Amino acid sequence: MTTATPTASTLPYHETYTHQEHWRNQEDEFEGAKLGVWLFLTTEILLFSGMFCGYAILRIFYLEHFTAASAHYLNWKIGAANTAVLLISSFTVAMSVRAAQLNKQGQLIINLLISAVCGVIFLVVKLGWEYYPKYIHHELPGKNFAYADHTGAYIANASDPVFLAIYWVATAIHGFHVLVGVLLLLWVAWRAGKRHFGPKHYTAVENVGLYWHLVDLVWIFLFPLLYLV
Amino acid sequence: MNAHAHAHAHAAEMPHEDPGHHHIASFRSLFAVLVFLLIMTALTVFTAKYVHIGEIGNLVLALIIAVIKASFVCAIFMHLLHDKLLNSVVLLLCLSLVVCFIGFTAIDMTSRGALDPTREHFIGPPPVAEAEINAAIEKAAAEHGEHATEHAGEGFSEEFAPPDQPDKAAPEQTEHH
Amino acid sequence: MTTIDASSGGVGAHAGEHHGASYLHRKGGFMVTVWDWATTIDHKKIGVMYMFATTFMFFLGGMFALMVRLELFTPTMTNDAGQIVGQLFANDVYNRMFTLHGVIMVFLFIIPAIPAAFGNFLLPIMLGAKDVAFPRLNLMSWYIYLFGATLAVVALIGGGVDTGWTFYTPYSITGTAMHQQVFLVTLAAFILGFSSIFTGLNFVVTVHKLRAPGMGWFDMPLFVWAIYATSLIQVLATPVLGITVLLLAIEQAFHIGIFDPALGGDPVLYQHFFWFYSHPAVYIMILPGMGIMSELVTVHARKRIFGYKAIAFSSLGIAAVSFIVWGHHLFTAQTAMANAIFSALTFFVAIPSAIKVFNWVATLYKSSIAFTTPMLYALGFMFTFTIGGVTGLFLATIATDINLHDTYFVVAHFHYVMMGGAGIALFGGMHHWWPKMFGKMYNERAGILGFFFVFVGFNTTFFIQFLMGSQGMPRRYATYIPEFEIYHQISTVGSWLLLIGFLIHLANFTHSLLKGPKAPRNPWGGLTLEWTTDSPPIEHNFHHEPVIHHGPYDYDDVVPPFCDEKDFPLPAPLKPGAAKH
Amino acid sequence: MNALNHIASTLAANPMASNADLNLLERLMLSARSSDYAATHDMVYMVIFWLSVAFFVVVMGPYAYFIVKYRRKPGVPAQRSVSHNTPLELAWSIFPLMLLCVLFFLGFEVFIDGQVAPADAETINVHAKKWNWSLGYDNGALPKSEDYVNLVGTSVPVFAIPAGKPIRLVLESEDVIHSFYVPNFRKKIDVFPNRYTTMWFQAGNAGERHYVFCAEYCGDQHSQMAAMLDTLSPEDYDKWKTDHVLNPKDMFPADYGAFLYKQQGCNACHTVDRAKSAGTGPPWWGIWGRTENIEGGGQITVDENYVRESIYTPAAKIVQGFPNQMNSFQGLIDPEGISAIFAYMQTLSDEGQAKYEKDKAAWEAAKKAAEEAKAAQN
Repeated sequence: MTTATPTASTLPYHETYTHQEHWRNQEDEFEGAKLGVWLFLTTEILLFSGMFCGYAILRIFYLEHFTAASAHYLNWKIGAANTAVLLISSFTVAMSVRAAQLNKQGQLIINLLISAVCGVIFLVVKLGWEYYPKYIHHELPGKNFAYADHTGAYIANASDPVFLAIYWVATAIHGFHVLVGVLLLLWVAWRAGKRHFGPKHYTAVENVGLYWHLVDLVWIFLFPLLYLV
Repeated sequence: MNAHAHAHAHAAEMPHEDPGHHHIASFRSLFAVLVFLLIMTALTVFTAKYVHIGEIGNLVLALIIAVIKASFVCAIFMHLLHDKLLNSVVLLLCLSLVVCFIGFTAIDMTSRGALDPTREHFIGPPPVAEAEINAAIEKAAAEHGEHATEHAGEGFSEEFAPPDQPDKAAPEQTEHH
Repeated sequence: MTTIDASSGGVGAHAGEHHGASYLHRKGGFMVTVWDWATTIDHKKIGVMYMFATTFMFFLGGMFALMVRLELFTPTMTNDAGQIVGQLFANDVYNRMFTLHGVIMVFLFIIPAIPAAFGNFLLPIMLGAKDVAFPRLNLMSWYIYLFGATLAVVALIGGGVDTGWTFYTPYSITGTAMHQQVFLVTLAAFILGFSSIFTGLNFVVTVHKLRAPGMGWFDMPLFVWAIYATSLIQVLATPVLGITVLLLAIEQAFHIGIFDPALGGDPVLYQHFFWFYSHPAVYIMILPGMGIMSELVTVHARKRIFGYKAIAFSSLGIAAVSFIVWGHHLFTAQTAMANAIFSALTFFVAIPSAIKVFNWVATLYKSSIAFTTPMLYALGFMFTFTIGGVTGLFLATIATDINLHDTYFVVAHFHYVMMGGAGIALFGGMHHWWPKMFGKMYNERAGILGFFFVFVGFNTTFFIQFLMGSQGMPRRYATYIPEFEIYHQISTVGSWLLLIGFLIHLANFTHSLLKGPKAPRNPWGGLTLEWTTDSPPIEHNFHHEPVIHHGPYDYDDVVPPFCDEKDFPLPAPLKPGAAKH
Repeated sequence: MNALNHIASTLAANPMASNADLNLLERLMLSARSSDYAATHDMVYMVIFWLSVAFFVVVMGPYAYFIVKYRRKPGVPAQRSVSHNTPLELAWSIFPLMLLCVLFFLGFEVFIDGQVAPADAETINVHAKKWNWSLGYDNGALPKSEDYVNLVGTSVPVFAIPAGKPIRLVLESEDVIHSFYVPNFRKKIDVFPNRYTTMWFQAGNAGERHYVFCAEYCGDQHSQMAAMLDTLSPEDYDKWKTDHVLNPKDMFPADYGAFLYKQQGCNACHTVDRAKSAGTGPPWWGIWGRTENIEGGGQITVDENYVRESIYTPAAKIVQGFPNQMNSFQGLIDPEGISAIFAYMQTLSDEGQAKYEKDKAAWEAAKKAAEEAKAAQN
């Protein structure tokens, strides 16, 4: 059904988008933005590498104590549930990028919202079922550690506060990144609502997706190291 | 680089055509990866809980599974397979630095007692702190009897001086003030 | 084929009428200009703002250095009446001064100075681009730098920090260091790290994606190669400083036990974290200096660089090796195995730097050297950097490092490489690109006079410290045994000469800004792209998109733009059969 | 030539140790050499030194020649020349690399055999505390009050070490990282609060005295944290150790207090001179019975309770205008030591000094009388 050729004003934003004037063409701008995001992702990976190195070295010092502490303080079921939630959100983010490329605006927004909701679930589960009970029982890192297991089944050893220090700091920094990811996803969903993204212009969806996948990647490593092993 | 003019001067502006053919991932491949990742998570939980091949063995096994999962996420979800090679090079460069960082630090930390056993001896909290922890536990257990909800955090004494003599086993009693 | 047309104005073309206004052109009254500069995304304005900020920080840090040297003029002794004499400042004040000298010079001056000031200004022009890849991100990193700098100055006014710029735990997290502004300074370092990351990220993408058509990787000037290598290190090393400083701040606030030995952590772990960033950071400081060196030597000796590919790849070589050698800062804290590995790897770092120096000296062969101020700085750089590099051998060999670690030998070594390397290259670069950045010439004689004061003052101050250090004078000492008094006095006198030299430069540049003569578009006869546009350049750098017709250093075959044949004669053309080199 | 020798020797650090066997150049660059390890270290140092001089000449020679020869002459262009020469570039990369490998093995080899102490070495425990060193001999010997030397604005202990016999130090710190550095032995090792580190040396000829510095920044009095090592012949060393075993019983309390004042490192922050010169902590001259106003309001008079409390928990009451930097001496000074410090503090005023002379004389007389009585008995 041929309609009068759409005038510029009626075309959606993603059709009329032209690259910034200091770039030579659209392709360069898209590739440049993606390279910039990948470089930013490496800085995030190196940030978390500090946490993993701290974990590795302190684990070398207190090998068995860490396993006992992890088994006692952390509930692996919650960890596994959170991992599943994040994996699903990763899948929906990848789907939203696909939807943008195929100009399926509806699917794009739905997938973005699902991912954001999954992120929120992850945070709620972490705060509600993990952080708050630990805070109540004083299972805090370092000096303010005053854990006393009433059933007496578990004798805390001196390196528990160190394990909890690694646990609290690593998951807190990761949680912060999940929060920022959720806000970014909501921002992209809001822009998708205004038809900003289409086959010719979906840079923001792609890059926020990459960031979200990184957050998921870090959790893929954090979960077994802290909860299981 | 030398003086002759660059024969192949690029056309000033590439004709404005379709912004390059971007790979579009199929639904089937994305969903297959999701299912694979969930299975791997279940696998890692299973191996951690039921397969016991020593502290280090479990650690290495969990890491291998995590690396497999991570490489799938990177390759397909993050389109690294169908992207410019530069992005993958950037990622590999970063991972090699992470390995360098952890590896070299671990070399120093693990070879502490290599030449001189005394350097292995750890003055740190273990020998002294246990006394504090047990004291805290008895106190908490006693208070628990009167259903005290809040007990001041005195798990650790403020500062515990390391024992004076390296071979003195009994932890030094520090008065609580 | 020696066409000179760099397609923008050409030789002797209608130079007067240039339709674009210079980037310094004031668009209105005072408030409008301030707003224009505050919200600019023009890489040139941001570069100039960085230059003024880092120069201010240099003088602030330098003032602390002078006070440190003043205190060390006389040793503190108890005279026979039992009174303490010869103490200008209390120990505590002295400790804060040398710490703040370190923090300001490292985080606020030498890391941002060359990459942010000259990198921002010159990189896009040298690549033939209109601006960096992400201009808004560029402005954001400027404001992040400003915010971090104000935080550091606030901490300084609030009493400063006495832990040394390395913040070694457990001293930095226990005792009195706690409530001094250690938390504030670590926060400032955390924020400044982001400014460094974003600048590096911006430059890497610019070099990859925004090169002028026809400019391959080996047609780029060597300054761009050096900035590219520096940006790689900035992007890949600074995050680890971020996590280290974040953990230090958390450790201070909540007493978690990662670095605190009393709670189960390990201070050597902190040293590994800190030096994994800080050793690549010292290469962030020196690499841009080497980049400037390659530009200065070729332009003022009017000679093609010797071994272009060798210098380009040695920049990347230094960037790569810099990540695996940090252990040589821990030779007295590490185990023997780690010492062996790090000592062996440290020797690989010396090779690329040596290659660069050999290539610069080889460039001088059969050249035509003009002793302008930038060239004097370039020649001075080669002298001081060779001494700096050579004394590094003492510190890389474990046996000698055990004796020299944390003594004045180390202080002299890193000042020779940082101050004698990056610092002198920065002043050379300032004089070299001053006409291009501000369109005003500086007074040549004043520049040369300033150079002599700086060069003589620098060598007197720091060469004597090598001798003092190898005789066992430890570092960071507020007082010392009387035997070292003569050394400290010579060093302090040297620091006064340095001060005079810097004041001469300051006066020279301010005078040139206010009343300097108009600078020609190509005062030194350079061939890289920044000399093909106006000085100061127009808003979008080039009237028409530049197309590359010759390499950056083809002095044998191309008369530089806006210069006539008389001043810049070309050597006889090659005989037809001669070997093409 | 001896003028140069004279200048060099005045410039040499630590003239108290003989550096006769150093040549002029070494004397300019290195402190006295007092152990075999130091000799091997200096050999490595000089190898690197001459290598550096050669490298410097190889680079700066052509550099200077080119600068003079190729000065820009107006109208004369730079000549054409080769812009890269692969064999030359390979040569000046590979050759230095080989030299550096030699350096590495030389340095590492010397370092390794300087690391492991011989089996028969005598162990001394070194205890580093914020701003003073204390060496724990196996029989608990300690330097006496008169063994303290006036240096870098404070009084510094002098410990004894045997000449020609290996000594193995086991070092630990009580608070922050320090670093035990003896320039004359060319040895240094960091001292940590959470793990032991070791270092060994064998002093050369007897009769020399060596500085000990703290090389890792450790706070306020980092530059005052020094000590001296007196090299004695093995027999003198054993004699020194036996007669330096202090038992407080037979010392006049005020003297024992004075000894503790130096041994525990109070001298680093509290001055005792009549002019009350400033230190990190309040000066002790005329302190007994003085009223001081406390940080955060309130006043106290300096008496036994306040001094005992300040020794065990210094942060409880801080005199106005002084930083809260004092470590607790919990478990380091026994109650008898505390009372000895009270006695010493009371002597720190004009009338106190007079009373001290009088009491000391009386105490000496009483002691002599008691000894004669005991001698007369048996």
